[in-house]
Amino acid sequence: MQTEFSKEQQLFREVVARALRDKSPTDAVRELMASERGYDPAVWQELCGEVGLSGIHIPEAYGGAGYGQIELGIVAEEMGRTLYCGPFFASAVMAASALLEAATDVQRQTLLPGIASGETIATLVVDDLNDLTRVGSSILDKDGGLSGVAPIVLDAHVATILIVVAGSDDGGALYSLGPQDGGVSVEPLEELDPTRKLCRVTLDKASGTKLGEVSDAALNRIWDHVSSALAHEMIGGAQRLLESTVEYTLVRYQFGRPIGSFQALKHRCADLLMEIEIARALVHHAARCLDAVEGEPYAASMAKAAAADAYMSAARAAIQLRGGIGFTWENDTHLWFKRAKGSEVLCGTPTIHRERMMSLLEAAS
Amino acid sequence: MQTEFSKEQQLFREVVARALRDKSPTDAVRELMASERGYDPAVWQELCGEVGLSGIHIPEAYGGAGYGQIELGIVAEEMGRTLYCGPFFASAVMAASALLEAATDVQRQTLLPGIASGETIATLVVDDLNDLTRVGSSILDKDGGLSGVAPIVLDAHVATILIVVAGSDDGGALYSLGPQDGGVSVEPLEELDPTRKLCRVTLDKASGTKLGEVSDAALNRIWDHVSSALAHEMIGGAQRLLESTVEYTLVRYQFGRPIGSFQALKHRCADLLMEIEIARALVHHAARCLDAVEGEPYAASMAKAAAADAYMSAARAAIQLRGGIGFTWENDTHLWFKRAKGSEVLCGTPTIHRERMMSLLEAAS
Amino acid sequence: MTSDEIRAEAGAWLDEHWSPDRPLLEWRNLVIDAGWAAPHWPKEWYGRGFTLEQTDLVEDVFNERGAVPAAKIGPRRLASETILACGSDDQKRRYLRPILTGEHTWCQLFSEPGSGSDLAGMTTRAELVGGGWVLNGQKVWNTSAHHADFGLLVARSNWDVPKHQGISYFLLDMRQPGVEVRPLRQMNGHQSFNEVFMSNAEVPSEDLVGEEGGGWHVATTTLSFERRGFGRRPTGEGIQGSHDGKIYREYAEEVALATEPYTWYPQREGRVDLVVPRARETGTIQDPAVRQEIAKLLCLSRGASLASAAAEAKRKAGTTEIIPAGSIGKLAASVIARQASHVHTLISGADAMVRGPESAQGGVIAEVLVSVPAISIAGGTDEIQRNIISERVLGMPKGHRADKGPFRDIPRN
Amino acid sequence: MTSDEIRAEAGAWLDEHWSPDRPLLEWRNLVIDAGWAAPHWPKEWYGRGFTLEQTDLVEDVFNERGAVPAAKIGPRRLASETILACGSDDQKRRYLRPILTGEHTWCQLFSEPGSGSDLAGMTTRAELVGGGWVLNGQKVWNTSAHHADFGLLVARSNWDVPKHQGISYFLLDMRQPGVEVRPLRQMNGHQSFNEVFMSNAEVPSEDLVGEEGGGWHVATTTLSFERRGFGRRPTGEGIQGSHDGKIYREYAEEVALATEPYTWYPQREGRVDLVVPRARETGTIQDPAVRQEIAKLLCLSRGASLASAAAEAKRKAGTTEIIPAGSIGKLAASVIARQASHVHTLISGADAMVRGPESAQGGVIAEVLVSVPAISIAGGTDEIQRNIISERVLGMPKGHRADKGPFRDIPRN
Repeated sequence: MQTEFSKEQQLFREVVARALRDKSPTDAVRELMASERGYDPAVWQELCGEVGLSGIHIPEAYGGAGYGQIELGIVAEEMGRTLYCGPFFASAVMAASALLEAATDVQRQTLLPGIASGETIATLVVDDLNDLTRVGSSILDKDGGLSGVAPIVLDAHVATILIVVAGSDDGGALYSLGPQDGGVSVEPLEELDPTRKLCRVTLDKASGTKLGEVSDAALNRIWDHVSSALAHEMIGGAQRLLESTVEYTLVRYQFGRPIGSFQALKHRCADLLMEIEIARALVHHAARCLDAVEGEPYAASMAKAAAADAYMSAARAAIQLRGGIGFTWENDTHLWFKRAKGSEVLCGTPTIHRERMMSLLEAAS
Repeated sequence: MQTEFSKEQQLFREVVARALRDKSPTDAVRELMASERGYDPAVWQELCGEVGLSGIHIPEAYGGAGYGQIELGIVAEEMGRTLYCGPFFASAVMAASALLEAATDVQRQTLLPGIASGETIATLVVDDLNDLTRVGSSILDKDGGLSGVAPIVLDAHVATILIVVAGSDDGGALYSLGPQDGGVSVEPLEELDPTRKLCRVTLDKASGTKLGEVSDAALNRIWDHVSSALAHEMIGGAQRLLESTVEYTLVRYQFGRPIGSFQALKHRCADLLMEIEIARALVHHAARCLDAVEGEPYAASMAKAAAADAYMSAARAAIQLRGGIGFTWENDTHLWFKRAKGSEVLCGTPTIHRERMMSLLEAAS
Repeated sequence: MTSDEIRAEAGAWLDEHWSPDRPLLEWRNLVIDAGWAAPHWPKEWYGRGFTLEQTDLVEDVFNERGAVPAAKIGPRRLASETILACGSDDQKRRYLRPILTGEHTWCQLFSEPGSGSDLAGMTTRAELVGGGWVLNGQKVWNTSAHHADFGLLVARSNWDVPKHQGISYFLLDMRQPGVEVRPLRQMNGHQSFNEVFMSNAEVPSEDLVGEEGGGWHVATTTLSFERRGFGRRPTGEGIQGSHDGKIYREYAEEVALATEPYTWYPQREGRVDLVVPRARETGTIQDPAVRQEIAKLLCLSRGASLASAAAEAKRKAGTTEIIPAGSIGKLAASVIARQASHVHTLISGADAMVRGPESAQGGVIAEVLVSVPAISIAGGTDEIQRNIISERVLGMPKGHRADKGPFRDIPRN
Repeated sequence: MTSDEIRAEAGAWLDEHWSPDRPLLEWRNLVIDAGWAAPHWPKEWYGRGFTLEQTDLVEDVFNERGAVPAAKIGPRRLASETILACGSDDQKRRYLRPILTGEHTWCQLFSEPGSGSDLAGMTTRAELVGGGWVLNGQKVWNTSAHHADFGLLVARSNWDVPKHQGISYFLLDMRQPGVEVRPLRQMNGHQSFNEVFMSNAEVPSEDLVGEEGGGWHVATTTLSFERRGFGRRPTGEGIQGSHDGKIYREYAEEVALATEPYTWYPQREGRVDLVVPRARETGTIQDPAVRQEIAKLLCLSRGASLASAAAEAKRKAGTTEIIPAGSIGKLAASVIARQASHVHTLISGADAMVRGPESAQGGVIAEVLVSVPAISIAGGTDEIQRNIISERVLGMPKGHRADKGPFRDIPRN
């Protein structure tokens, strides 16, 4: 199992970081978060088509670059740093992970190349974003069609294809649907974190294409992959907040001295650094475990729980140490705060992941 | 319901505090904790007989002073401050509470006057000190006698009478036994907190006197009363630690200044003060609720949980802020630390009490 | 006077004079002249020399009868109390009555972008030019400034003395070209505050409060009224809604304007009241891990309110103990709000990603999640409260001060 | 030399010379003369100029063959490395060999009751009287001092210069009337340390290390070896127990004496390894509230060890980044130990009141509960670590220093 980044991976990170610094500056984030679409198609095509980000972890046989979760994590981490706005997580992470785990080879060959190139924007439609293994509580394949409600779906308003997990009498399965198909309704929601767009998807006897069966084990693997990528995104954001916050304390003077010279603030930053270092180690470890198919069976849940807590710690400190200015709309800090809060609960709160950790630990014993 | 201490109660507190300052100085604590008996019979007789502490909450009809949980709490709080060593908690709190809730009037008239005067030293023998309502898992009244093991019993080695909660086919009941009776074995344990002596009590077909039935509701009331008194004891200890710790930071110099001028230490003490103030308010509230038989049904559990957490916070800070010296045997801090740790788990950890809170909250809704 | 006498006299006066058909201004002038507008003020200034408790009785009587009280809401109350305490007779004559009638609204112009926790580090410049003062600089966090007629302003008039000694306190006419007010939006979307820019704004010399260089003392007077809750929350709210008529509509508008900035304040405190109902509604009250967090919250919240009541009782009983209630309560409010936000997050799970009218509790929960960061900053950060508690209550020494000597030489942004 | 060559040469030498029947002292002198005792030392001082990694290979070969190594355990290692780095040739000649043979044991005499976190604030007095030094004062936390032959001592020789400049470093003969050693008991019952009292203790001038007034530099050298783990943990432990014979018994005694103070160290780290087994044994692993706390602990513990491995990998790769591993790891160890202690408390419940052989895990759990407070103090408190992290890693400014100028004038206890 890999224990450090290879030279090639470090180089790749630099390329990704540079692209995102260029293409996703904070004023672009502010513009996109205020827009209905929520992303810039030109930037999307550039990042996916030219830089190749959305296919990085997709096997070459399906039109991707054939790398793994480590490289996907690098992309997600750098996107989290810059708060990149776009359907990457919905399409390349959530939908692609589901297809890779549960679609037939023919379906993967049909669907993944478009996701890899960015021409297809897919998203994953599930009953419960708290627990990806919970299938059959709402969306069901019965009476000749798919019916049910997915209360929260990422980026469905711009998706060109919906990948649906539905229950049936024969167990869970994966389906594809067009968003304009009959019986499909997509309503935008108001987001707490406006940099990640959400919709409600309602299906009423919609006729989807069945892509394959999805077992509980497959659902758990999908959950692991999604959690690992999200944890990377979060740790990138947390690190950015730590850096900008420390920087602020060095230039902000109160009582005749930089506020970064007050011991209370220094110690808070030191604790935060420690929390982030620990979480980051778990995050990188999770991707390595997934790629190597070894290590703790609960590595991804450790990563998601630790990264979410660290990101929220960073977000709280980032506002607090800026004082009033940190609470204003004008200051950028709240953009990361809201991303942190939204990510904390997406695909399982830290509490849910800690419970999952223990279940997996006991199941393995 | 009372919301503040009356003048009389404040006066009573001063009397108790003075008596304990005189009779329970730290060198006496150190001497007694190293002894097998663990208490000084002369001091015990003085505090119980002359000052009347052990009967303060026992009705006059049973030889007590007829006050309530508020006054008992005052005694416990001041005992916690000075780490008084003696069977007060075992006899006047645990055993007396059980008798008051579950013994017949005749039995109360027989047994309580001795406890009130301190001539009788009683203790409560139960299956599980984590959960006082758990009856029948070990000690049972069957086959013509009491049999079973109470893994931890306070001060049984000096008790003149054992008050036993036992299960039977007809439900739980209270019994009395002499420690020298046939079938009764009392073995001393090594205590983490040597200021509170513990034993294991094993019963093998011992013939006890049945004192009365004990319902689940009665067991919950016993648990409430015991928790309230223990919470008072803890908050007294926590306050003492806060005071002594702040004092230390004012006289200890490092880097050319009193360590109490370092912001990290100041803020830690401020947080600790806040935690103790909140816990103390809950502790005093619990006694008032019990005396008035109104307020939250879970007031005692709030008090026990908050006081235990505050005491441990104070104990950790007390050692940490003293540095190495605080970790030595010679320094007195560890005596309170160990009392804090022992009390944290006696009659339910904070986690257990928080769960109990929610059960009582939901049961009342 | 006994309580009963006060209630009887106020009642009798209202019986005689109160009528919802009077225009608001006329009615309030009557109230003022009769000494019921601010009974705790001295007799020479519209009052009766009552204690605050006696004044509360009068308010109760007004409330019970549905009689509209004098204008007391918002920063205008800080203005009137400060002017009464520290102003010149001329200032009292010109400003007190229009405050009580509601004709003038006020705002507070204290904080600056460069002086938050360190309020006395302000750099707005006051210069004496000819016979009057010329002001240049920027203020921030100014509630109600967008509609205020006047502002309570502190500015630096002397840069060559230690920082607390070079500050002067002014009454600023907001309706002048040199004053520009811009709304300031917070991260929760509300615009409760403003920024105020002064470019050669003018204050006549008779609107300096106290001495030149004596403004810090006056400012602490204003702050002490603020801490005691003057003007923070509206009074007479009970009257609104329950009555009809023009005077009520006028009054309701006044109240609405003054309270609008505060609508999200309950959310920044965490909405502890919604936790158990939400947990029941979602079924998460059955989850033992969530139950632990709810129980911790209930202990904190209940304990803090009991502690604050106990401190208040001690204060009333005239204790000599140092009562740390203010700062401890403020610090506890931060801890409680954070824990409440945490618990609301656990309860909502993925639904916490959604805000707006269709989301949990009509958007209130989402507003909690993006409002609680303010509780540990506004009105003195947690860090400042911990300094106060450790120094004033626990007696721990102040740290080294880097801001002694002439203000000019103090490092600053 | 390649790894294989080193292994081959050491192996060949052992084939020829190693025999468990030799007396320990004779054997070690052989090892020293052959350059195998401390191969990373220079050739002129018993070594071979090896790197530390090459030296590890030699140790491996000794271990594999069951050959007793040179004496390296405990503070003697700090002494030999310090003397080699900073001592005079005369000191090296007199002290290095008896350390390697095990004839001399050493202790470290740095901390004082009045100088803990502020190590450089020491007040043990060194005065030059006639041709030698006279020492007066008290040291504390001195592991092994009760059986040590010599001590590494820092003391103040000049009170009129800033505090770091007035310190001198001495090699103290512990076997003299002016030195009294008293055992110091900790709250967990162990006696791992001593107090050392010096009343006119004497040090000949040739046992001053470095210059008078240059002792702080030498002390930081010792501390850097301590941080790098020299002497902290015994080496060659694998040999004990598995072999019989006099030389092994002698060696085992030496190891036991040196390691005795450290038997509770795993407990002060919280015994994370016992958490899941204990939770299974007690059934508390089924309790969702306990599961949450266990999971938090596992994340912390696993994350910290991964982070430390990642930092080590970067260091080996020769990064120019500031690697915060030491202080972060130390701070994390405190957090982990506290959480472990908390979890052990939840798991044990009321049973946590009992200690001793009949209690949980033969008393180990109880020892955890009363030992973890040491982890956040010993070797630099959490507060000191946070200072280091914020200043050296995050680049935040140092606070005001109140201990500048002549030491004589610095406020102290």
